[in-house]
Amino acid sequence: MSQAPEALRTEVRAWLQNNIPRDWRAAMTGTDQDAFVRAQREWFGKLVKAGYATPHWPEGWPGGGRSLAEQKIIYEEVARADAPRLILFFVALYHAACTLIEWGTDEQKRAHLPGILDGKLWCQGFSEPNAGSDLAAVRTRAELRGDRYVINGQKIWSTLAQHADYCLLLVRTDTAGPPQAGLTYLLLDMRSKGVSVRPIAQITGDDEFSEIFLDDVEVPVSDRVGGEGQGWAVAQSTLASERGLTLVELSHRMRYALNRITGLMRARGVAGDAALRRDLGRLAPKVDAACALADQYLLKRIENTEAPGDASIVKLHYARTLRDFTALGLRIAGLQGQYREPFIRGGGMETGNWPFDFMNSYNWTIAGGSDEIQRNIIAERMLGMPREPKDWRL
Amino acid sequence: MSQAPEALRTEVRAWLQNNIPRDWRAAMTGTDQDAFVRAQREWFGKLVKAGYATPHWPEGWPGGGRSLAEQKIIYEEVARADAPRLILFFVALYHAACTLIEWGTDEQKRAHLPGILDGKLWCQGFSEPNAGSDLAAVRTRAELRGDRYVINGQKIWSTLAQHADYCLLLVRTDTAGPPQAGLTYLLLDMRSKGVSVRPIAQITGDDEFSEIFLDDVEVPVSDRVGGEGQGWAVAQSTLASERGLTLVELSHRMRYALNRITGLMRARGVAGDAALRRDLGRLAPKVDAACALADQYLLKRIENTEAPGDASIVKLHYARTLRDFTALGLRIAGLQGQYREPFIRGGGMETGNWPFDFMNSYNWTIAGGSDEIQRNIIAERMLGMPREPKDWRL
Amino acid sequence: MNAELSELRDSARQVLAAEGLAAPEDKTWPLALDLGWLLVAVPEAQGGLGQGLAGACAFHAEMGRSLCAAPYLPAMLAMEAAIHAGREDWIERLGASGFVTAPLVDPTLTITDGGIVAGMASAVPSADRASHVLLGSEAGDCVALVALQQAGIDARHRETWDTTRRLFDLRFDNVAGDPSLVLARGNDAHVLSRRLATHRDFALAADAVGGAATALEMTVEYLKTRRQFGRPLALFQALKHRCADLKARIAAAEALLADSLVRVGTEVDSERAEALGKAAKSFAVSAYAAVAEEMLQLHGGIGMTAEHACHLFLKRALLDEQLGRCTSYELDVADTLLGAG
Amino acid sequence: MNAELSELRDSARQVLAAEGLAAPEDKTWPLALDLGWLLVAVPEAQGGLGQGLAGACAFHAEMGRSLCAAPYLPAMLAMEAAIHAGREDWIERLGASGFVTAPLVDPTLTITDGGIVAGMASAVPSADRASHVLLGSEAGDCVALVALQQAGIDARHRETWDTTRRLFDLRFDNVAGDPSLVLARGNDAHVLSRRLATHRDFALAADAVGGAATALEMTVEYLKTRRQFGRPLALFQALKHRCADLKARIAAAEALLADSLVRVGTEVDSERAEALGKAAKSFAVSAYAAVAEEMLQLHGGIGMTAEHACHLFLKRALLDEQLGRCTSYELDVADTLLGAG
Repeated sequence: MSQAPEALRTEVRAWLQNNIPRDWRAAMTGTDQDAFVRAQREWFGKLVKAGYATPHWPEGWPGGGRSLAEQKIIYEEVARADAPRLILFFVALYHAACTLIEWGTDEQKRAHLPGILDGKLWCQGFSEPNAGSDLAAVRTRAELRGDRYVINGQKIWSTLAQHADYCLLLVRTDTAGPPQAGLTYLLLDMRSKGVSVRPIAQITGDDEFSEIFLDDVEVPVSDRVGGEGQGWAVAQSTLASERGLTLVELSHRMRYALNRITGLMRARGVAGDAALRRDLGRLAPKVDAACALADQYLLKRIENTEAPGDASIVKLHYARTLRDFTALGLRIAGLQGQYREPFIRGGGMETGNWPFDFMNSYNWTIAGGSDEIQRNIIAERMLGMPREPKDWRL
Repeated sequence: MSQAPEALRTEVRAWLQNNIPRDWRAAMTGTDQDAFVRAQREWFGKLVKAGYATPHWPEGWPGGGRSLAEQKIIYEEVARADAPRLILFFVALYHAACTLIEWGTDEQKRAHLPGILDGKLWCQGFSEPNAGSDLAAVRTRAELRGDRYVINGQKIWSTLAQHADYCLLLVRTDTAGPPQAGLTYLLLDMRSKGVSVRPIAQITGDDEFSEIFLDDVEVPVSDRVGGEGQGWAVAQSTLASERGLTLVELSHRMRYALNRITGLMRARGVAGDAALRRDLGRLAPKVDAACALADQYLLKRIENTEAPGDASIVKLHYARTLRDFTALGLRIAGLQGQYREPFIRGGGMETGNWPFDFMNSYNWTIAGGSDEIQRNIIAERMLGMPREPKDWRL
Repeated sequence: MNAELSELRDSARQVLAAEGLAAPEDKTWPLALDLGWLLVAVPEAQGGLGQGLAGACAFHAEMGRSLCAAPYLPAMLAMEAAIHAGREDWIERLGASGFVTAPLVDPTLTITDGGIVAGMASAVPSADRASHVLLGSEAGDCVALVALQQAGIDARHRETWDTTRRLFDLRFDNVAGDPSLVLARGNDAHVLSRRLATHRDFALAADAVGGAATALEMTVEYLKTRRQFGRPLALFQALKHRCADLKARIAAAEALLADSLVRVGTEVDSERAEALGKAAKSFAVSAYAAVAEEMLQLHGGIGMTAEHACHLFLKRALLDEQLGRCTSYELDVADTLLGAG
Repeated sequence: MNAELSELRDSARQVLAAEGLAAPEDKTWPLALDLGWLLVAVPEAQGGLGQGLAGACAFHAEMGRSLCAAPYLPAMLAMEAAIHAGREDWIERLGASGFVTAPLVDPTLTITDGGIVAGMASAVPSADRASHVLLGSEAGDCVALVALQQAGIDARHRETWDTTRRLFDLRFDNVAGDPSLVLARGNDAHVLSRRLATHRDFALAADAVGGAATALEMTVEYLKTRRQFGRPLALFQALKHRCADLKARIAAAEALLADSLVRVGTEVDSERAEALGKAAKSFAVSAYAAVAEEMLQLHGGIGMTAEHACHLFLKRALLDEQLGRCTSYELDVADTLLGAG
């Protein structure tokens, strides 16, 4: 499936030009989730058919076998074309597929990978109300009874779980010993008895996250990924599955979105305001730096020279820059920006609905390891500063 | 000595107008320390005679017996008149005098207080190279031999110690037990054998701080203030002696000094730069807030309603504002500001020599309990957040 | 703060705390009326509490603290205008039961000598519940009350992200005013406009200071309770230092507000008062926004849910920033120091 | 970075480290000459290493890392001009032994068609050691080398707080230039000026990135060693987080610099190259200043003493901010995005 980079770029660019749903932003403005899901499914179908949904899958699968460099080109072009993000399918295409490819039995792969291409939806069941950034604190309990695990507990921050067919579920099978060692990784059919899902009303008005309640839910042992107690290691694979690519896409999207700020300045008649121009002139190189960091990080992954902490720097810088970006838009928007307007579902991080975008940016400073966690990692793993002693408690 | 506030204000204002050394800033620009010391002595003499050097001393002493409210008026007027700061005599007038008044024996008071009015100079010997903000870590050792303590160790950051006649010396007389309990407070004659002083070359080019080396220095037991092991408590009195007043003076001086920034903007032809105007418009209320905090803190002291942490807020806010102030001046000054010009000795915190002022501002974010220490105090004592466990070490 | 005022303030705090955060307007507005909170700045000679602008601000701060949805600020502006004009009839009416609203940003409208009103007033709270609106002409030469139930006025509710305020755009299509409701004309109108702008800015500063104080208290409380990695979050020094910085910033805003109110004293219609109000507003609302932003970050995921109160503070803080004359305050402060650019 | 360059860079780092921080110019300048560091950007066809602007920046970063006092940057600007003009005589002379300096801010001077130079060039490093200075006219229509040992040139040393640079003001009182030393005229001079500005900005960005990296390394090392309250300072989370933020900021500046150099490629005289240089410079020098400021704060009292190296970084960072075209970079970046205001 290897191809000259520029040829691939040209091909993807042309395809996107012809296939991006016309006026998708307008269509997704103020829409409900069902319409959004339909639109995502349609877009997904096109991408799968073109082979652009699965460049990261192994050779042999449709579209698969692309190098990271090629995947990067696809993402850059998707960003450049301002195509819809495929967020509904993200967990299925990356988290689920990569985990299955790396850890799944042949049977599990056969059972699930083709389904993903057919549009089966997955969600992630890692976070819990009392274990935000700390997976070792997972408390959802799974007891082995015969050939099934019986599960009780609660998961939270599961993206679009209300639409999912399956869930990547991290559970505790052992409470003795080191906390990481007691985790086990299961594939949960969301139609199972005892599963209930409650979308979380977010401060942005969106409801893309859900809580999952698990009440005596049964999962066959055959749906376990890896061995009992191996959940921590399997979960690391899940989390690593898209390392770098998402931030290439998002940072490049942010660069293109600088024209939303300049457009806003013009529309508000403040394009000549020296103070705002200075703010913009400070922001733009920061955005460029976010792109550069993401690109170089991916290069390190390609060259296998990634060092501990590298990923934290990319994420931290992106998150802070996105905050600055949306905060600047919010302040330029003035009183007009304070009036509530319908948001664009799945419209990305810079939709031009500035209060929405500003609040939405907290997803990047909080979720997936908060800024504070990233700072700990950078200080300890890159700068070699000591960790607090383990036994340091009140 | 009580007087209607406005009458005192008028009197002080008139006196200052007639007595401030003409063009003292020009005279102190690029001068050496000896000339500075002479000028300070002259100014001190005038203030003592007028009674404005010792308003905080008890009734009965020349100029003494003034209420805190009256002291505040004097400081406000000194700031308003841009009079020289009396920094050479500060330790003598406040730290030494207040400590002696509170803790000294009658003999000690008789021996030292009149001398202070005559111009005897004092310095403080608290800090040590390995005990910056942590007095409990003082290691300078004093051993009692007969009726004398024999002292070995090193002190640092002692303001103008090279000119001092006496030193307020904190030493360790006991290494067992809690570290605070082993401290003792002595009055050291700087002419004693074994005392040597080395001025510290500062990054600003100034040398107002010194190191003091103590090599088998003998101090008679009669020069101990408080009992052996009471040093910690006595030192707290020393540090509290000028609480609030200095920051009233300095914050009001900073408010008047805003005209140095506006003057600089005009001189550089950037008074119309909207971005700089916005920076200035952000800074000015912050400076006003520094004044308001200092004033209100002093009011609390007068009314005896001071709460733990109040002083930390005043200092932290002042220090950060001074940094912003000098940084803004530095940036407006541009390349011109990078050329090294002679500084004004004793010219205060905003001399208009912007790199000097900027670097000098670190004295407020580092010395006297760094910003970091103030934040700990605010978090723990005002907000009630827990302290790290004592035994938390690597 | 004198003893009488601090007692009044404490009781207001209790009453509002009992209603809970962001209690709806139809519960809190009657309280404000019943408990006489609108009379706090009315001179004693006119049946008020005589606590002036500083007294009013103590209450505005309580509104901020509790994220109160009652349209207290516009009502107080109307009262300020009635006091200025010596309209005891309106002082009584406003204090007892009536509600007159007022725009929280400068309106862009004209009022002719004959009292014909044309143009637009934005950010007018709860206009659907008001009998009249207090308007100042853009030129500053007329301040008048205008009845809302008449032809030619188009009121449009503009939903804000901040749900504790309900703002309206009012469009006036040559509406005939009532000459008896003109409160000031000519120079007197300029003076009154300044007085109203001063009250509005100080009120927004107070709202911000009150809101920021509650936001930080709730954040610290959360950090003390919430555990991660086996420890309460409040034990992590990086978070402690951030809270300490916020505390210092709030304290500075409070100090500036209190000090500025002392400086204003009774000269509420002076140019100096207006300048002090601008500076206090500018400093306080950015502190509020900073605290609210950190509140959300320090609460982590839970702060992102609509169920938790974080977003209410954030949204109110962001709106406060845009009320009054918004970001131009900093330039105005520079004007005071440098002269107009 | 290719293998050859990275080897050269490593050996330069070793050599400079052996000299110690801020080693004096009379020790480091001969090294730069002897080890061929001035040839790094010279095309191979002209006897150089052919590493282009990116290669030059790798060395500029090492100068920053070690606070090197040698006037490498102005010498490299002169070399860049000689390369552009195809002056192999000067390439050889500059690479072997000669030193030509150049102003690090835009000069305000005129060069007539007859080659008469009048006006002022500021921030010219080590002018007392140079045989010539590279000058561009303010109008951008002429770039020439001018011999310094001649009448009508007043050179004045301007002591800077940063002692690792020795800057001069040069005043030209109708100095007759040498026509054979005019390197470019007319449009070609505009192109060369752009190329020189590009090199200067990227060099300053590299200096900043290098300096910031050393400053943070030294700070972290200090925090690991220094103990307070019975613990190494590096254990305090508030300090760890600040170091982490600095690390991220430096990494971002490095990434932006490297990425921009790739984008520039060999188009070193394009408008795009100039714009990329401005952005990289602006971002890197503010990062450097921020790191140096924190370095001082985190070192506490010891950082305030002239004996410790903290101030050398701070002073160099502050000077870097004012070299080139200083704060207007941000406005220039906005111009690129918005069009001129």
